[in-house]
Amino acid sequence: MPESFLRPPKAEFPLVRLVGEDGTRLGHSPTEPDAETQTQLFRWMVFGRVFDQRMISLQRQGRIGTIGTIRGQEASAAGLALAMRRTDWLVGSYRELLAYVAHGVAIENVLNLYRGGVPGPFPEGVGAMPVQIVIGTQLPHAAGAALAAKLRGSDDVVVGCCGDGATSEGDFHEGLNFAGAHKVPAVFFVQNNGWAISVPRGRQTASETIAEKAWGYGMPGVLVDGNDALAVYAVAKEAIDRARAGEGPALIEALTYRVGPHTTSDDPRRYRSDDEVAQHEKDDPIVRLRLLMEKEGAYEEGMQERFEEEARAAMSLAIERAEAVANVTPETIFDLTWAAPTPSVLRDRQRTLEDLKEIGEVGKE
Amino acid sequence: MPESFLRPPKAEFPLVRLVGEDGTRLGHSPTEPDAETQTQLFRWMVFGRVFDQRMISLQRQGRIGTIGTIRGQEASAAGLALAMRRTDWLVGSYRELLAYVAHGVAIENVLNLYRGGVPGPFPEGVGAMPVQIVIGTQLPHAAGAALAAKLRGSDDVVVGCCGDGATSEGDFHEGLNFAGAHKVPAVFFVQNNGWAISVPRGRQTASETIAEKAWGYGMPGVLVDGNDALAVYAVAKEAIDRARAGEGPALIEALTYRVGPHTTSDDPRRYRSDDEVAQHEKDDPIVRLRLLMEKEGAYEEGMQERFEEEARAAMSLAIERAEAVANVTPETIFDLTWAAPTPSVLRDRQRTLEDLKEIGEVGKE
Amino acid sequence: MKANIVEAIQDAMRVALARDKEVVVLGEDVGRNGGVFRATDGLQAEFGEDRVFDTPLAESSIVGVGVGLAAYGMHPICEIQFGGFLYITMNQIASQAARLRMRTGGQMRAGMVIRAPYGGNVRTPDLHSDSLEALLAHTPGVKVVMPSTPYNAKGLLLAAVDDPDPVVFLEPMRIYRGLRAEIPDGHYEVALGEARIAREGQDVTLVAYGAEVQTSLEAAEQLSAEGISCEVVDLQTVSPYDRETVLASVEKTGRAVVVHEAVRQAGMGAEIAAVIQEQAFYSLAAPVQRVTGWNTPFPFVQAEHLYVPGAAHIAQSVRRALQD
Amino acid sequence: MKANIVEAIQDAMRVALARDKEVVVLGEDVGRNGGVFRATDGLQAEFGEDRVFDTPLAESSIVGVGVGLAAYGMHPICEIQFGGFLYITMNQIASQAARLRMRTGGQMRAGMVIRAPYGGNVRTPDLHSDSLEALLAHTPGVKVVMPSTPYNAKGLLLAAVDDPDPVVFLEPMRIYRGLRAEIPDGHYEVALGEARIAREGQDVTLVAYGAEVQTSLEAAEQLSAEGISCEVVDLQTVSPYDRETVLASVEKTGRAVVVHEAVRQAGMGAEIAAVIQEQAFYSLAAPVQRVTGWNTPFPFVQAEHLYVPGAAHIAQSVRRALQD
Ligand SMILES: Cc1ncc(C[n+]2csc(CCOP(=O)(O)OP(=O)(O)O)c2C)c(N)n1
Ligand SMILES: Cc1ncc(C[n+]2csc(CCOP(=O)(O)OP(=O)(O)O)c2C)c(N)n1
Ligand SMILES: [Mg+2]
Ligand SMILES: [Mg+2]
Repeated sequence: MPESFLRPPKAEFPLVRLVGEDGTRLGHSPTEPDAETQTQLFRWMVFGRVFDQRMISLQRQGRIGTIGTIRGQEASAAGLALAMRRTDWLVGSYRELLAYVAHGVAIENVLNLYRGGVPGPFPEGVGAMPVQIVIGTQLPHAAGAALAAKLRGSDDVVVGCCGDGATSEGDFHEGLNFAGAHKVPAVFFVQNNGWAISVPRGRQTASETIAEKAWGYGMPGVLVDGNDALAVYAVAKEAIDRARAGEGPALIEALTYRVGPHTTSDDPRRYRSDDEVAQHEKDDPIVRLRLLMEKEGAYEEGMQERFEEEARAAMSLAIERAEAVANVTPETIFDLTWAAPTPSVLRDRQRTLEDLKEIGEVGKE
Repeated sequence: MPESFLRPPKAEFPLVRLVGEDGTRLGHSPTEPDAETQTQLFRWMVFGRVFDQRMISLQRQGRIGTIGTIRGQEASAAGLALAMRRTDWLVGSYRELLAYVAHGVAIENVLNLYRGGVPGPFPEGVGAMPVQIVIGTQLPHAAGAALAAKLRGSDDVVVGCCGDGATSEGDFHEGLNFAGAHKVPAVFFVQNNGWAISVPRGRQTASETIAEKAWGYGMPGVLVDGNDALAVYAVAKEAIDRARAGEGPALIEALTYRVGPHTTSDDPRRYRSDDEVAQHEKDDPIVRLRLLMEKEGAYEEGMQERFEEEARAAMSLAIERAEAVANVTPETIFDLTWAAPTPSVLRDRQRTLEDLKEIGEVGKE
Repeated sequence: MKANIVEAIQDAMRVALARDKEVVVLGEDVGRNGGVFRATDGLQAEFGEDRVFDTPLAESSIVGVGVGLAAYGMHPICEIQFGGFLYITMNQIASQAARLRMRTGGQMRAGMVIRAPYGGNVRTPDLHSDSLEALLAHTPGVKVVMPSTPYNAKGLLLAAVDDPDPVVFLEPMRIYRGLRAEIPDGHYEVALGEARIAREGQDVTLVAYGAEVQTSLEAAEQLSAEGISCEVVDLQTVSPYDRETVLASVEKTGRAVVVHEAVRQAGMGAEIAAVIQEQAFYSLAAPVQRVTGWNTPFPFVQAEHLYVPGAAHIAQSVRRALQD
Repeated sequence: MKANIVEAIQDAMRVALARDKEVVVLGEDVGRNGGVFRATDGLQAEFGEDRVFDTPLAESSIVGVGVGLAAYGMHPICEIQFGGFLYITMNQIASQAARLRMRTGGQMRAGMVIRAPYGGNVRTPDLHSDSLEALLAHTPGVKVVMPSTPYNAKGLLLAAVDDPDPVVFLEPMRIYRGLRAEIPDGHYEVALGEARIAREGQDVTLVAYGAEVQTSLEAAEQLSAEGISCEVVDLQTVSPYDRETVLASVEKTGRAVVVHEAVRQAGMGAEIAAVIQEQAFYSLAAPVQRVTGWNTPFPFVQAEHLYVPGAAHIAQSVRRALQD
């Protein structure tokens, strides 16, 4: 008999990296991005930085509502999005806005949402579910959409995303457990950015990694350096290819750090030190990839500035377009509630609108 | 770089056994039951068998409602209950009735519940929460009660029990994750009896064992032969002692088999073969312990018959007592809804009772 | 064919599975076991494991997976084993299924059916007897349908499956097998949102749905012996419900009694009484009465026959409405 | 001391933590961060991590752990970060907290407070603005309290903490900081189950709670300029509510308007209208009006100011009630 019957946790998950913090190449992988994709990764990461700054300043000007920040997490988002096919489904939350845009969702769509309006439709052929605000709730949807893809014989893969905090929700468990039990083509992608608002990862769960939670659902797990765009891409690509081949779901933990506040309403100084942030700020995923590209001769002079310029232009155009329409009226709300309204619903709608008209509030904003 | 980044599950959980199916001693442990406890284990297992038969026949006679069966799971229940201290809290479900009684809850309490009435109070000093019917829901309660014990400086341990199917519920996840994160003195005890009504364990979750789910919560896990009373006791004792010592929670998977139907309303032939059942029926936990005791000279001639007799007498007495009172009136229901009713509540109660009296239905059953 | 309610429901699913390959049935024990009430009996054998399948024991994900299936274009029929467990699914129903269309500006829909048996007087354990329709009626974006006969059970379920909105379909457990009647073979629909007059009458309007329609008809029969003529309105769809039919009946009779077994406070009886007094105030000869469960949780089995409105409870309120 | 509502709530928790060592505060971000609205600011520093602590991000367990703490004899104050997330906790509240006493024949109780901010017009994201009190009012065994001023916020919360029943305490986010008033230092209670007359009047009774009390007072002020005298009843406790005070006021004025920002159908307005017409039918000069959210989910921010009843909406219904 052993001294103890209890088997303490000992799943070991090494951190997957292809590029060191100083841009040194650490390894290669058959699933790593090719040269063109590498450039696109860089381009989207640069876009993400510009997007983040722009959204924050729109919020400060009162032109959009509270917005989550993504600074520091660009490699995770871009690495994931570029590893996906356009028809694969992205099922994520407010922290995946860069991934949504890189995957093909229009910037206006996101802007409309944060302007408190109806998000525009996803472009034809882009697989996605709406940006989720209720933490963890999207993961059973991801399992369900993946099951649908499988049942219909499509080879789409569904990527369900969430944060480290979200892994505590019951729906995280139920979504992953369903996906494992029904062996659906889903990949779960957790951006572990160290914090769930003010609650550090270490107090969220006692497991050493989030990656090892995969085993409880009978699926493989992997812990990847979320600031290493090449590694994130390579790992996501492998998991997605594998799911597409019918080999079932996997869980990816991308270890990164939220450098900015949780949202524009958050004051992170209340719960973490400037030192901690400064420490992490040094490991800028954009810089890391640029250093690698420079070392490997893939970086063209002025590339970053060009991409920044392009991103600013795209943002400006999208903002202009989005702000040209305040797209919600009371009618919108009634009409979006039911796809098939009944006669009582239509009468109710009419009465409410008449009442509103009487007090002269329709159209006033 | 490895060939694959993904790390497939490989947590290995050997099955802990102290006694073989034929009663052969396979090992010893410092936490195994002493001679007196071993006899008590046997006694409670015999009680469980009698209890099960009696409850089923009461149900057939229409004297109680639908009841779950426990045949085949006696070792898990008795092993767990006897490893607990009387003041430790048992937080379980309908499948743990034997554990409840062995832990000190009165048989009448259980009978009242299944008679559709108010369960009697738990005896003074017996730690327990009511028998849970809503699957999985009790596990956060177990975490909370354990946290309370810790905060109050008591050394009580809380044991949260559930079945294999229950491990799929969000509340299983949230309860265990909380317990791990707050390192509370709780032990989670899963009776894996192979089935959740008609759904086999293999379709419930893709993980190879339930024990390994522990690691996702940063706690140790253990897989024990649930038909080996000595092993269940030894493993439970270790986990409980450890929790009591402040070393945090653990998860025990007791591998057993539900030989009877899920409940008296269930027809298991719809979903499993008689062969499968016959196979498992051979491994009767009562027989196993008796064989061991005979081999080791601990079995006294006529012991089983004596315990059966005693169990029948206890059941008869409890039934007689329980049936002497139909303990629910409409007043009961109103009075148990609020501990602090408001004047409106009291008026409402009075009106409802008057209405009932007017139509002459009060007291009619 | 002749069928009771549970057979009619099973037949509806069979028809739905046969006519639309996007329809799938999922839930706990719906496969091999055919559901704990046999509502899905034989469906897996007939349509295969890809169309009718067991899920893990996890209600939030049964609905959540349904939302994902629906978003992808399928039409799931999810079974929740007992209505009381809908509490667990409230977030997936209310914050997700009911709002997917809104959240995508109409691009996606959560067309799906969530079936669950509900109701008391069946001697079930804790939380197996609750009637939670009011929680869902307070949740716009999800329809609530509660059949009362084999005919409308099948027709409403087929309409629910064809509906692009999410529908919670609550089945009257108590009369699953009691009523047997002729129902049409094959496909037919009973339109969602339309009440039916289950019995015509002149003196008072009884508004009911689900199992209490039968109890109301019983009460009406008893009262007719006293010379009281009750009109029984069966809502069929509880949300959004057919206000017009209810109001027309009350305008005719001048008196109304609303019947349900759910908790009284903030139940559907409150809603219907509020609408009647709002919109038919000057037709009302007496206050609208409510015959409902008490303002307590669903009680222990020993008291459930007093809690669930019986014909005597209803008759008492009808007489009261006529006294005023 | 002078305090706004959120400060009054914080002060109540400080007093409760100081006077009863069984009180603990738990929830997401309630510790170091002091809550996303600062309601628990400084409490962890003052009382330590054993009394005020962060939980994992999992609402069902925040309530479920609370039930376990309460069963063991402690008195938890659980924070749910936004009222819309109460959907996730419905099972733990309704099937567990509300029934622990019933299920143990009175031996145990789930004495606990579940705090959550609620309500619209704050430009929050999806599901952050919902008012779910009606779901809880349909759940006997749990009390629902909704303060409207700094004074009653503190006094009601202290009463809720002392109450042996589970209490859901819904805080009016919109007026968290707007109102500032003198409140007593230290311990005092505003009794649960008692409404208050927030303004006396003769012509019509406005029944409101939470943030809409302030809006109703505004409307009353505007209407007084037109010579209309409104009585404003502030329920304070929404379930079980003080029917007697509501009825007495309506018997006096003969007219009633019920105001809330939750969905109309099966909301508290329905309940109150139903009770008024049931019990004060012959005092009513006109039907009870409801001024509420629409029969739609809480809308996108661009439309929320039209959805949440403003003074103009209320005045419109008051005039209508007076026309009849
Ligand atoms: C169900 C639910 N609970 C609480 C919140 C409030 N909330 C928004 S973000 C957040 C923290 C999320 O942390 P994590 O999952 O780590 O994601 P991150 O924001 O760090 O990307 C919380 C508590 C919410 N939106 N939904
Ligand atoms: C939340 C909930 N869902 C469904 C049920 C119905 N139900 C009762 S027992 C059971 C199966 C439980 O299986 P398991 O957890 O393995 O426990 P066992 O009955 O095998 O001991 C189900 C589905 C329930 N009581 N509660
Ligand atoms: Mg995070
Ligand atoms: Mg089982």
